Formats: sequence, structure tokens, C-alpha cells
Amino acid sequence: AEKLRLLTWSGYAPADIVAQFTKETGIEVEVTTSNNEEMISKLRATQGAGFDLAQPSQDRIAGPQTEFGIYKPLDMSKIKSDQFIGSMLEATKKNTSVDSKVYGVPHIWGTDGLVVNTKAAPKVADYNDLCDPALAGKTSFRAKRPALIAFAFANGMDPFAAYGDAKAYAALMDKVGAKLAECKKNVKFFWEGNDQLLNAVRSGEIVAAMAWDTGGWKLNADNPDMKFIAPKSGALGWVDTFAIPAKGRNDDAAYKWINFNMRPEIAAKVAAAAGNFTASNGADKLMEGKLKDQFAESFPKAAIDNIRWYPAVPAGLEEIEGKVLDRLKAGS
Amino acid sequence: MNRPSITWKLYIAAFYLFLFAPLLVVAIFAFNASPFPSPPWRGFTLEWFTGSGAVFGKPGVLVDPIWLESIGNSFKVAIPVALLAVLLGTVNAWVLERAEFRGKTFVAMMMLWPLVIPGVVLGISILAFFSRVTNGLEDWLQTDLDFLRPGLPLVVLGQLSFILTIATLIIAARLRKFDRALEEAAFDLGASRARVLRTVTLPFLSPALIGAGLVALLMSFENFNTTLMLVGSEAPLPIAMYGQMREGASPAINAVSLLLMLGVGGIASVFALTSKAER
Amino acid sequence: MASSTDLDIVNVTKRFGSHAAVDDVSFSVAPGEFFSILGPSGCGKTTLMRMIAGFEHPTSGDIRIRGQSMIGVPANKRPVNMVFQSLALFPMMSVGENVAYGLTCRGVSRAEADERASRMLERVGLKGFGSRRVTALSGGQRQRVAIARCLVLEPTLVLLDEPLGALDLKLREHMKIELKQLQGTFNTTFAYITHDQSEALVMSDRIAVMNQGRFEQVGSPRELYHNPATPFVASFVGETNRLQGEAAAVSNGTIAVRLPSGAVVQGQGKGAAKALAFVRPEAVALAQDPASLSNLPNRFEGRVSAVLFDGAASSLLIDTTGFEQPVRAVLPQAGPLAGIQVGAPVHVGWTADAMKVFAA
Amino acid sequence: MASSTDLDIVNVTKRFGSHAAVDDVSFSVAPGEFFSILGPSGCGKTTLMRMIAGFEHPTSGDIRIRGQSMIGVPANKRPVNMVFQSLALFPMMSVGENVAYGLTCRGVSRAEADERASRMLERVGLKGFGSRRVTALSGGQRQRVAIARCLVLEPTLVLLDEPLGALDLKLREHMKIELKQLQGTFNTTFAYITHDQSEALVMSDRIAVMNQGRFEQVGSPRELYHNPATPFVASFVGETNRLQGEAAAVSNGTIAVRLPSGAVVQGQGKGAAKALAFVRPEAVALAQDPASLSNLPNRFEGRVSAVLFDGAASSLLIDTTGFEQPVRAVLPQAGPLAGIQVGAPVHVGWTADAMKVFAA
Amino acid sequence: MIAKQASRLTLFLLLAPAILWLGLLIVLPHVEILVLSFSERVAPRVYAFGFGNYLEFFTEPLYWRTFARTAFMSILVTALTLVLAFPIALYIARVAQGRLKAMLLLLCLLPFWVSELVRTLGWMILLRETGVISYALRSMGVAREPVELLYNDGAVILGLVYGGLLFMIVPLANALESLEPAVVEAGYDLGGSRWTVLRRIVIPHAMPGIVAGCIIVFMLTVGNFATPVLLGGKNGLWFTEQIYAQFITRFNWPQGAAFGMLLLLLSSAIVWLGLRLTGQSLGTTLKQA
Ligand SMILES: Nc1ncnc2c1ncn2[C@@H]1O[C@H](COP(=O)(O)OP(=O)(O)OP(=O)(O)O)[C@@H](O)[C@H]1O
Ligand SMILES: Nc1ncnc2c1ncn2[C@@H]1O[C@H](COP(=O)(O)OP(=O)(O)OP(=O)(O)O)[C@@H](O)[C@H]1O
Ligand SMILES: [Mg+2]
Ligand SMILES: [Mg+2]
Repeated sequence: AEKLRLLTWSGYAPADIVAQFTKETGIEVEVTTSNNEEMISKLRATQGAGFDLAQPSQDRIAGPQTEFGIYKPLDMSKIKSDQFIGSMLEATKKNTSVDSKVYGVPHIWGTDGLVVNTKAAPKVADYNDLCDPALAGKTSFRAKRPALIAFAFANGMDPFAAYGDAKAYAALMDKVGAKLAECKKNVKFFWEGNDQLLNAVRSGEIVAAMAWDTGGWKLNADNPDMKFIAPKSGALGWVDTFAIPAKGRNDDAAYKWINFNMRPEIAAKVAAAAGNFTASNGADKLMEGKLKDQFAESFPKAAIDNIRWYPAVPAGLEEIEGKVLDRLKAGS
Repeated sequence: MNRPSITWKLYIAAFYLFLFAPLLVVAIFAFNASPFPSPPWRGFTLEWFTGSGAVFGKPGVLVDPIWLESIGNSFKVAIPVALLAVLLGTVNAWVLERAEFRGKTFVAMMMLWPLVIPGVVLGISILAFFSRVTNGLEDWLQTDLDFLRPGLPLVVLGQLSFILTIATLIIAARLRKFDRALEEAAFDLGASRARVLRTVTLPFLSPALIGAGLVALLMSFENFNTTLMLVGSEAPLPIAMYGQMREGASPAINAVSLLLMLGVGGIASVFALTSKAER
Repeated sequence: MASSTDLDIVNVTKRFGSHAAVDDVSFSVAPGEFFSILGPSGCGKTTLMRMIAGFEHPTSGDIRIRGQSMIGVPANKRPVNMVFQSLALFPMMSVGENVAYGLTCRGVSRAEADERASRMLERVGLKGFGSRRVTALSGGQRQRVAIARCLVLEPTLVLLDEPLGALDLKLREHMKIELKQLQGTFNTTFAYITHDQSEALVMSDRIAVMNQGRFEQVGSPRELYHNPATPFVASFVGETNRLQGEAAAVSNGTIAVRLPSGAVVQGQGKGAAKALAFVRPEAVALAQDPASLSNLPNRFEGRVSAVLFDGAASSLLIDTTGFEQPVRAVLPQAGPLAGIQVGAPVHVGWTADAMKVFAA
Repeated sequence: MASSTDLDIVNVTKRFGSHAAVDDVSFSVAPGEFFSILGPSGCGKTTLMRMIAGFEHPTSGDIRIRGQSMIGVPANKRPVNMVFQSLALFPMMSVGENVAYGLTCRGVSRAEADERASRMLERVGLKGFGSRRVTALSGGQRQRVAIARCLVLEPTLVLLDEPLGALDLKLREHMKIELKQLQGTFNTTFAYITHDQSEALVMSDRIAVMNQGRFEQVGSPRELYHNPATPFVASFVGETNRLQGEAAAVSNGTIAVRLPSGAVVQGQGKGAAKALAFVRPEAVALAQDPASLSNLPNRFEGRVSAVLFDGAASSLLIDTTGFEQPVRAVLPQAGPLAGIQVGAPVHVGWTADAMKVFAA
Repeated sequence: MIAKQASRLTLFLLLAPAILWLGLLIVLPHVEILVLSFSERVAPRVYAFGFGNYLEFFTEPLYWRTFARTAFMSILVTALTLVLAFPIALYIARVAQGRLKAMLLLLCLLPFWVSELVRTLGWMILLRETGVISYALRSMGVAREPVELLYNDGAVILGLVYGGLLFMIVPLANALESLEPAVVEAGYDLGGSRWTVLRRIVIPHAMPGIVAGCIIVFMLTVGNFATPVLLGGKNGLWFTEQIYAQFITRFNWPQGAAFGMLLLLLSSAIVWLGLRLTGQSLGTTLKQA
């Protein structure tokens, strides 16, 4: 049978949705779950072969594409644009364009913020609070680029503004690095996987962490003391996309999967499974109330306006960030 | 004079306790009815083996496709690796022990070399080299050569690169013990070369062939470093375990580990039995 | 000539690099003969035998079996079989399978091969041992299996490469006699290698003494012992006293050799400026009274330096005036000298016939 | 008694489980004596020696050195040193370091130890070998290093466990004599283990013959050879002809033994319903004419079945009427029988004195 | 002549697998990363020859510090493993007999055939704050607060030593086994104390085994990845992680290749040094193992 090899995040391709797709189209879906870096590195290792559809974040497409040419331009005529929230589609197209060719369309979006055990750490309101000596050994964040961006904003810098100037960006990152290095003694570990963090929070090993909104809401469902909080300096907004690898062998199936997934009723189900929001136009009306409530609690009006969306990362900046992160991990 | 002192004996006992403590806790907590593999003991359950996922949100390993597939992938790698290692290892052992040619010491040293290359380096070098080769071939032939891209076939090659050394050493060691007079005697009694090989040499080597095969199987199953760099979309067991462990410990991993221990224990006892038969 | 000899070696030479392991050797072995090659370690015995068996190829020369040249014939096609020093029994097979192996290689049916193997085992005194593992046999039994494995093929010639080397002393003594009897019973031609002179002397019809790739002498045991052709044979075969000096005077077949001390001994043979003289311990006569030795051309005075009591093989070491090394003589078992002690004065003497002289 | 003996073994028994490897053994060794323990493999020789050295502890009994009990004294505190069968030279040290090892263990300074070691090496004929690796020595040289390593410590007693076992024949013959001479020079007490009767006979002042954990006889070599106390000693020490029968009549010190065939032999000793009689080959007289044997009480007729020519050690096997096994006799080197052939009829005889009879 | 050609052909056929294996899987890949390590990115998809990647290593303290740390800790782990394993190997080789010996050795082998990840998981369950040891300490009243034993260098060293033990014990036991008992007894017989015999006879004899074990353990340790990642804390970075990071999270293959070459150099250098200092050769050493 025809086959679609999908490289995606865990939770983005629930078994029932895959089954429904196979039933409708006769195409089987082989799902590999991964994260941004691994998606890119896998495609880089294969020069864009091995998968028919990938789902990197929108800010991580243009850079790697310029560097390694691992994606194909999308044929927008095969995508039903009206299924997307217009503004989000446009923004994504803009961010993922290289040489005026579009490489990505939006799928799921969400935010980075703070997961807090409000009983144990009631005072946490911004990223800098993770460095509060009172919480020594009980906080965590990911040693990945969102932490750099987040702490930059929390300390009054604007990293996105410095994107164009590598030198300035490096200087800024050095400052952030220093700040994080200071904060490091407070951190129990740098978390890697979502479940790892959630388990640590549940067991009480961690009381506050920088994390994805969905994780916070999952915890909240079990224990109302655990909350997802949009930090004062602003939550970070991310959008995961659909992009077609350069040597994908089944583009038709890929487009079919995209269009299928953006159908409101499907998108709503996927969003519910992932615990995030979808770029599908009209799906929000179909979504369950719970998530909406949690969203409303975490994001008052001001917080929504304060969400900072990642712009596309120019090639080369990740080098700078990488070194800062390595230093952070290696230093003591 | 060699009578061991009591401190020494206590040390030995403590050592074996130390050796098995981690395995024991892994095995025990596979049966703990708790979402985390940690104390306190919350009662005995088989949920992590056969559960449907209703209780802890994750299905037991015997019904979870993630684990089943990764075990399957491990076999898809280990069996070809073992077969190739035995086959090529025998030929190599022959070259080491029997052939005479210039540069033999050099070849012998080269065969040992993979043992002193860190697994990660072996992995990246093979990844980089095959990436270049495949790109070159694709430009030239205008076809996809996916099997040389990261994925199980490449993992097989990567593991073979050092497991072959070990298989070669095992078989060569046995071949070295072989009294060539046995072959000459058979030949002298009128056997053809093929018959000598079949009736004398191979029967003599067979314990080493089985041993090398089992060792190769085990090493392939447990290899992590090299595999990590070469794996594609299909993850063998250690890679899947690593992925899950980064996601946070769950008794499902304990359950898989216990199965692995049982399998290894089984293979190891077969190995022990064959090597005893050898004596 | 086709069948008057079983084996002819004609000017065979084998070189490994520049070293000639076997150097222009020729000899023939008659049917039914027990022929031994005796030589020190490394003299080329095994190399010679391996050429006959077909495991090495002569650099030059010809090897003929029953008149048929064997050059180019592979080992598995030659009508000779070999008993290896290590025996080389197949450990993965039972005793019976070992003996039947050669037959099945020839295409004899399984059943018949087993039948013939068990008959052969019976003849070598191993009836009923067929299903034993070879590892469950004693040294002497393995020995017999190795020979049975060859004999069952009824070869023209059996080659044996120091087959007793691995056995202990008492068993070796016993197997010497048994091997000779087996050969007699089967009336097969044996070519036997050894570095142990006693083995060669006891068993062989003829012996070739080999040294550094060449044959020094070929002859019957008695010939070698009593009439060695070279100094090497004289000292390698049997216990002997060895004297070094220079040939002095020759008169009617007798040669006088002057030792460094000035003493002179009389012997037979040829001597040059430098001469070697040999006399066997059992040829040395002893007396308390010099008069009783007066008819011997060699007469010396000495003093017992050691009594090496060893039952029938006891000997004396006698520090003798004019000799650098003590003279070895057989300890008299009876007579006035039977109880001689260390330090006792004694006179020694021997005939000129008993002393062989060679140019060094 | 304190210093009239160097070693006293008093009722020593050693059990491994239920098996008594050494069973109630007692003996004493005088200062300067060369004492050997001779016995077949597995009879307990090594176990006994290891108890003296301190590597095994006796189950019961006492071991005294110069009158001092050694029970509870560890091996490294005993005034005895051992030369191991395998020699056990330290391969990681040079020859000099090997010899100096024991001295440095005693706290002798490095320089002095080296000095004394090199003097000792000189005395055993290895001057200048100090810096060689032990692997670069010949068998005989290693032998001497092993002995030097013990002697440099000036021990009361040197124990030697089959030290010549690993050497080849010719070297063994040579080392036998050399060892005996070394012991004479140093005047140290030696306790020597071997299973080779020739070694024991040639070197020892006294020999204990051991069998299955017990001592069968202790005596000088000649005593053992000529007057064995037990059938085991008679057959183990020296070559012999062994006859089995039943004791028939006894008259003035002579005992008649009837063989199964009905033939009767005369000997000396004690016989029961079952008797064993032994006669040495060299005591068997041969004659073509029966008359010349007429004064011998044992006279039989036979036929030569094999001539085992081995130089001075040649012998004959004679199929003798009334005997199950052929009689072995020494091949006459001279006289009318010197050239006797297989199949020749011959008469054999021996005195009653030469035949020892034991109750089986 | 024909026979000669035939035997050449046979030799060639026999050699072919070795040549293919060593050529395609070992030599050329290493040439490839060597070449790769000398390529510098000048612009997207444009690379040029240069030493930049190595320069980067030497100028960025982070990298060479990690490198030095890895080397130092590996040596420490190797030494610790040797000290811990020696009495065990000595016991197995020289005291235990028959069945017991076979069983002790087999028991040693078993844990090591199970995946490294399983063993590490075991240590994580034992050491973590909510883990078995912490729990036991609390329930025994030794500690009041939960104790975190995981995520520090101690845990990494523990895990690595644990992982190296077998590879130390086996060559050591092999080497000790080949020591003739009589040689040890001679050592005592000539008046040596336990300590003298150990120092002057047993250890020198076991040297090839010690070197073999140390080389293997060092190689395994320096090249380990999972144990330091999983047991190590926020402070500990292992050099293999740097390689992994360059390849996987930074997509910077040339830099990763340079690191790989450096790691290879490091391990070869230390192995060579070890062999030189103890006067052993690689061939005999590895055959011990
Ligand atoms: N394959 C070979 N290549 C090179 N030299 C060899 C080879 N085989 C034997 N030689 C040399 O030829 C000589 C004779 O060796 P051979 O094995 O025939 O001696 P041997 O008389 O059987 O000795 P031994 O009594 O020790 O068995 C020796 O110097 C040996 O080193
Ligand atoms: N440590 C031991 N445990 C059990 N039995 C032993 C032990 N050492 C020796 N024996 C047994 O004690 C008996 C005597 O052994 P020992 O080594 O003393 O014999 P030996 O006379 O030295 O023999 P060989 O001449 O073969 O060296 C043998 O039956 C042997 O199996
Ligand atoms: Mg030979
Ligand atoms: Mg012994």
C-alpha cells in the first residue's frame, strides 16, 4: 500500500486520526516522533531523505533550509488555504520563505511559560524567579534556545531585535549566558523530555520550571495547585508547521495529510490530544471547554498581547546560542 | 598460603551485591503498582507487562507497539550482524592464522583497531562517510540509495565494524588451538580438502562459531553508542529505551529491561553450556 | 626394480630459503622392512617424512613408492599413511569413527567401514573400544588407535614420526616391543623417525643416522654400534668415552693418538693432524693388578671418582692420569671389583680394536 | 638429638577428604645426606614434600627440623627451601634478581644481596649470567639457577621435587651427576623426590620407596636393588622378571615355587599359598649346552623370541618352556652367544640366591 | 605457475572480506571525518579547507575543559576500577576452584551483557532523591530529608566504574590464572611475605592483564555516552556529548568531526603512553582480553 512517513512531535498523530486517514485514503502512516533538533539533524544526515513530511517549528525552517537545503518548496495550490487561520498562515509563510519560496504552513501552536506548584512556590511569576535561592535545587528549565530567549526578555533585553546583527546578538547572548550560569546552582537538572519534567513536578522534586503550556495544563487537571503561568516578561509563542523534506517520495500523500489534518473536526481532535491549539480555522469552536478554561486562566488579556512569537532564526545564530548553552551545561 | 582472609571474602560478597543491586531494583520495580519506578512499594502488578494502559495511562510493554517494534528492530539488526560476524569472522580468522603474505602483521593490527575507537567516533565517521558516498552515487546514478542513509542497514554496518573484530578474535583463538596435524592426518587418510573442512576443521571450530554468534548477538542487542549515531526512523531497543528514559523513568522501562535480562540470561546460559561442552 | 623396493628416495633436497633442511638424501626401503631415521632435533627428519607423505614438495630429487614417482601426487592420493608425533586422533569422533575415517573417504560404505574398523581394533588389542571417546583412552591405547587408523587402509608404507615421544618412560619401553611385534604381524613396511637411539636400535632392521640434513650412515643396529662410520655416529649412538688428540704413528692397521697430556692411545681407523678416538664403557677392562691387563695396548692408572649405581646399568667414573675427562666404565657386578668405592685406585685398559679413531 | 638429624618426620599423615595421600610416614635425614623418595606417580611424594616446606599442613604427626617442630610455622619462616619440579623461576626477574630474591626478603641490602648472588652463580658455574633473562637460559642452566636460589640462603635442608623431570634424556643423564657433585661441594642436606629409579639409585645416599602413601622400604641403593623388602620394591626398582605361582616346599633357607604350568623354581624368601618370585635379567645365565648350567638349581630350556639390541643395555627375550611371559636376559656381548639370533634354542638358569620370593 | 596463481586468487578471496570491512567501515570513514574536520563553513553550503575547527577547540575554554575533564575522569575511573577489580580477579583466578570459579565468572559476565541502559536505570532508581537508597536512609532514620545522590560527578564515576569492572576483571583473571602456583609458592618459600610476593611476583606477572584491562576500561569510559548523560548532573559534560551535540543539535558536522578526531587522538595517545610506560604491545595486550 501507499505509505506516508511522518516525522513529527509526540501527540501530533494520535492513533485514531491515523486510522481514519488510512481508511479515507488507503495510505498508511509511519510515525516517528522527535524534536526540532533531531528532525533537522536527521534530515541533514540524509539530505532530506527518509521522510515524506516533517513538522519543525516555524522559526527553525529558513535557517537550516539555507544551510542544508533539506526541504522542498510547498506547492500552495495543493493546500486548501481556507482551512487555516489566515493571519497565522500568512505569518508562517513569511517566516518560512527562502528566496521567495514557501517551505512551511502552520499546524499546532502553543507557548512556553512557567509551570508552578503554587503551594510550594507561590511567589514565582517570572523566569528570574526560578533563580530565587529559596527554591534552590527545586527548579528546572530546558538547556535549549527557548531558555535563552526567555531569560533575555526577563532581564530586559530584546533578542529578536538583535537577530540581524550577529555580533550584537553574541554579546547579548553572553550576558544571558552569565545570568543563566548564576541561576544554574538553583536548578536540579535541565529537563529533556516533557514526561520527565511532569513526573518530577508530580513527585515534588521540582516546584517551578520553565515549560510548555500543555504540560502545565496536564498537571493542573490532576492537581489544581499546579498551574501554567504566563510570565510577566511574556510567554514565548511557537508554531509547529508542515514542511516537505527535499527527498520526500510521496508528496501527494503529504498534501493529503495536511489537508486532512486541517479539517476543523480533525484539527480539534489532534489539538485536544496534543493539549495545544491549532491553526485550523474554526476548530476552536469544536474544542472542549476544559482547555479553553485553562487557557483563559493562564492567559489573561494582557498576557495574550504579551506573547512573543519566535521570528525565523537567521542561519548562524544557532552557533552562537549553542556555544552559550554548552558553556552553561559544562561550567560549574 | 592462599587461604582467603575473612575481609577478602566479605569484600567478594559486597562486590557481588554491588554488581547485582541495580539489576535487582530494576527487576523488582517492574512489578510495583505505581507510575514511577521508585519506593514506596505500592503492591504487585503485571500492568507494566500486559496492561492495556487503562490504569497508568501507558500500555504494558507486551502490548505497546513502541516496545514491540523496537524489539523487532533490534532483532532485524542483531541477526544479520551475528550471521555476518560469524561468516566473515571465520574467513578473517583463517587469514590471521593460516595465510602467509606480506603485510600480514599490518592487517592483523588493523583488525584490532576498531576496538580502540570510541563507539561514538565510529558512528559519526561511518555516518559522514556513507552520507558522502550516497550523495555522490545519487548524483551519479540518479537514484535513491536509501539503504545507505541512516537506518537499520547502516546500523548493521556500523555494529559490524567492531563486532567483527571480536568475532574474529574468538574464532581465531580457537583456530590457533587447532592442531594442524589433525587436518594433515585427515588428508593423509585420503580425504579431499572439502571433506577435511567439513569433517574435521568445522566440527572443531563449531563451539567458537556458536560462541562468536551469541556474543555478536548480545553485543548488537546492547550496543548504544554507535547505533545512536546511525539510527534512522526505526529505533532498536536501546535507542528506544534511551528516548523513553530522557522522557522520564517509567516502570514500563523496567519491564522491558526485565525481559531483556531474561533473554540475555537465556543466551548466556546457552553460551556457558556450549563452552562447557567445548571442554 | 618395480617391486623389489617399497620406497626409493633419490637425491632428495629440500630447502627452506637458503637453509637445506634435507640435503641430497638417497635411500631405499625393502618390503616388510622396519627402517628408522635417527638424528638429533632439527636435523631434518620430519621434513623428509613430510615429503614422503606429500605435505612438502622436494626442491629437487625424486620420491618413488613401489617404483612409481610421487612428485605431483597429493597426500590424499599416496599409498602411504602417517602416524603423527602428536598422534592427531580426531577428538570429535569416537575411536571407531577414527579408524573408519580413511575407509569412508575411499567410498567404502558406512557399514563395511565400521565392520573393518572393529576388526582392526581387535587385531591391535582394542576389541570393544569402538564407541569410546578418544580422550577416554590411555597413552598406549591412543598409540594403537593411531596405528590402527593407518593399517586399516593397508598402505604400502607406514610413516611414524616419533610416535612414542609423548609417552612416559615405562610405557615407552613397553610400546617399543609392542610396535615391533605389530609390524611383524602385519608385515607392513615401516619408516620410523626418532631421536632416541635406544628406540631405533631395539626396533629397526636398518637405521639411517641423520645429521644436519644429511645421512651419516645407513646400516643395521649392530653395524652402527660396533662400526660407526663417522665421529657423529660414534658419539650419538650409545654411551661412549671420547678423546681428542693428534694422530701420531700408524702401524699395521693400528693408529696411535697422542692426547694433549702426552699420553698415547692405540686404536683403529684414520687420523689426521687432529683425531677423535672413541671407546665404549663396556669395552673398558678394569683391574686392581696392572699385570692382568698386560696384553692390552691401552693401559692406564686411575682412581674411582664416582660410583653411579644403577642396577644392571651401573657405571664407574675413573679419574685417569693423562685424561681430561674421567673415563667411564661398566661397574663390575661380580669379582673382586664388585664393591669398589669412590677413591679406590684402579687400572683401566682396552684393546686397539675397541677404540675407533676418526679424523676430526 | 637436637642436632644429630636435620629432618625428622614423625608419624605424619595427610588426608584429602577420606583419601590418605600420606599415611603414617616416619623417617629421619642426617646432616649432609642425599635422601631420595622414590615412588610411582600419585603415591604422595609431592604431598609429603609440601608438608615439609610448609605448603600443606599434616593431618597428624610432627615435622621437626634440627629438632624444632615446624607445626604452625609458615613456609616463609622455615629454614628449608624447595626446588620445584617446574623450577618456578621468576620469569619477571633476571637471573641475578632470582638468586637475590630470598636475600632481599630477609632484609639484606640490595648491594650485598647482588654481591652474594653473583658469588653463588659463580659457584654453580654461571659466572656473568646475572643480568640474563631466565627465559634465555638452557634447561640445565635454569636447573642450576633454581638450586642457586635456594643454596644462597644457606638452608638447613633443600627439598627437590623431580627437578630433572622436564629435561631431555641426555641432559638428564648429565645433570644427575652434576647435582650429586653440587650437593657434595656445598655439603647441604638434600631431600629429593623422583619417580625415576635410575635417578634415585645414581644420586642418593639413602632412598625411601613410597607406594600409596606409605614407605615400603628405606635403605641404600644397593640394599634396595639387591635385597628388596617387598614385591613392590623388587619390581619398581630395576628391570626384573616376575613369576607368579604357589610356594611348594621349603628346605634350608630355599623355597620352591610351583608355576601354573607345573614348572618349579627355587628362590629365597617367604612364600604363602600365593607367591611372587623375581629374578633380574643380569642374573640369568645363558648357555647353548645345558651341562654348563648344571650347578644351578633353576635350569630351563627356551628359544630366543626377540633380540633387543641396545648397545651395552641389549637384552634377549626368551620364550621358556613352563613360563607364561618370556624371560628377559642380558644379551651376552662376547662368547659363543654374542651373535645369537631370534629362534635360536638356548638354555637359561640362575641361582636360588638370585631369586627373591615374596608372599603375594 | 598455475598453482601459484590459484593460491594467489584464494588468498585474495580470503582477504577480500577483511579489506572491504576495514576499508569501507574503518579506514575510509576515518579519512572522511579527517577531511571533514578540516572544512570550514564560509557561507551557507560553501565550505573551504581550514584549521578553524581545531582553532575553535583550543580557543574556546569550554571545549578543551570538557576534553581535559573527560580525560582526567576517565583515568580516575580506570584507576578506581583497577583497584576494585584486582582482589576480585585474584580471588577468581587463584582461590576459587572448579564450579565456584566458573560461577563467579559467569555472575560477573551477566550484568554486562544486559544493556548499559538497564544498568544505568538501576543506578538511577537507587540513587535518585525519591529513590531506594534515599528512601531507606529516611526510613532507617539516618536522614530526615530526602537525599539526592544522582546528578553529580560521584554518580557518573560510580556508573562508569560499574560499567568497566567486567572488562577489568576478565583480563586480570586471565593474566593471574596463567601464573604458575609453584612460582607463587617459591616466592613464599624463599622467605617472601604476602606483600613482597604480591609486589614482586604477582603484580609484575599480571602486568599484561593490568594494561589490557586498563586500556579497555579507559576506551570504554572515554567513549561512553549514556552513563554520563543520564547519571551526570547539570555540571558534567562528557566529551562525547560535545560530539553528539555538534552532530545532532548543532548540525555542525565539521566541528563534530574535529572533536571526533581529537577524541580518537586522545584515546590513542593514552593507550600508546600506557603501553610505552609498561613496555607491553597492543597485540599481546588485546589478546589477553
Ligand atoms: N616450514 C618450514 N619453514 C622453514 N624452516 C623449516 C620449516 N620446517 C622445518 N624447518 C627447518 O628445517 C629444519 C629441520 O626441521 P625438522 O622439523 O625436519 O627437524 P626434525 O629432525 O624433525 O626435528 P625434531 O626432532 O625436533 O622433530 C629445522 O632447522 C627447521 O627449523
Ligand atoms: N590438594 C589436593 N586435594 C585433593 N587431593 C590431592 C591434593 N593434592 C594431592 N592429592 C592427591 O593425593 C595423592 C598424592 O598426590 P601427590 O601430588 O603427592 O603425588 P606424587 O607422588 O607427587 O605424584 P607425581 O609423581 O605424579 O607428582 C594423589 O592421589 C592426588 O590426587
Ligand atoms: Mg620432527
Ligand atoms: Mg609430584
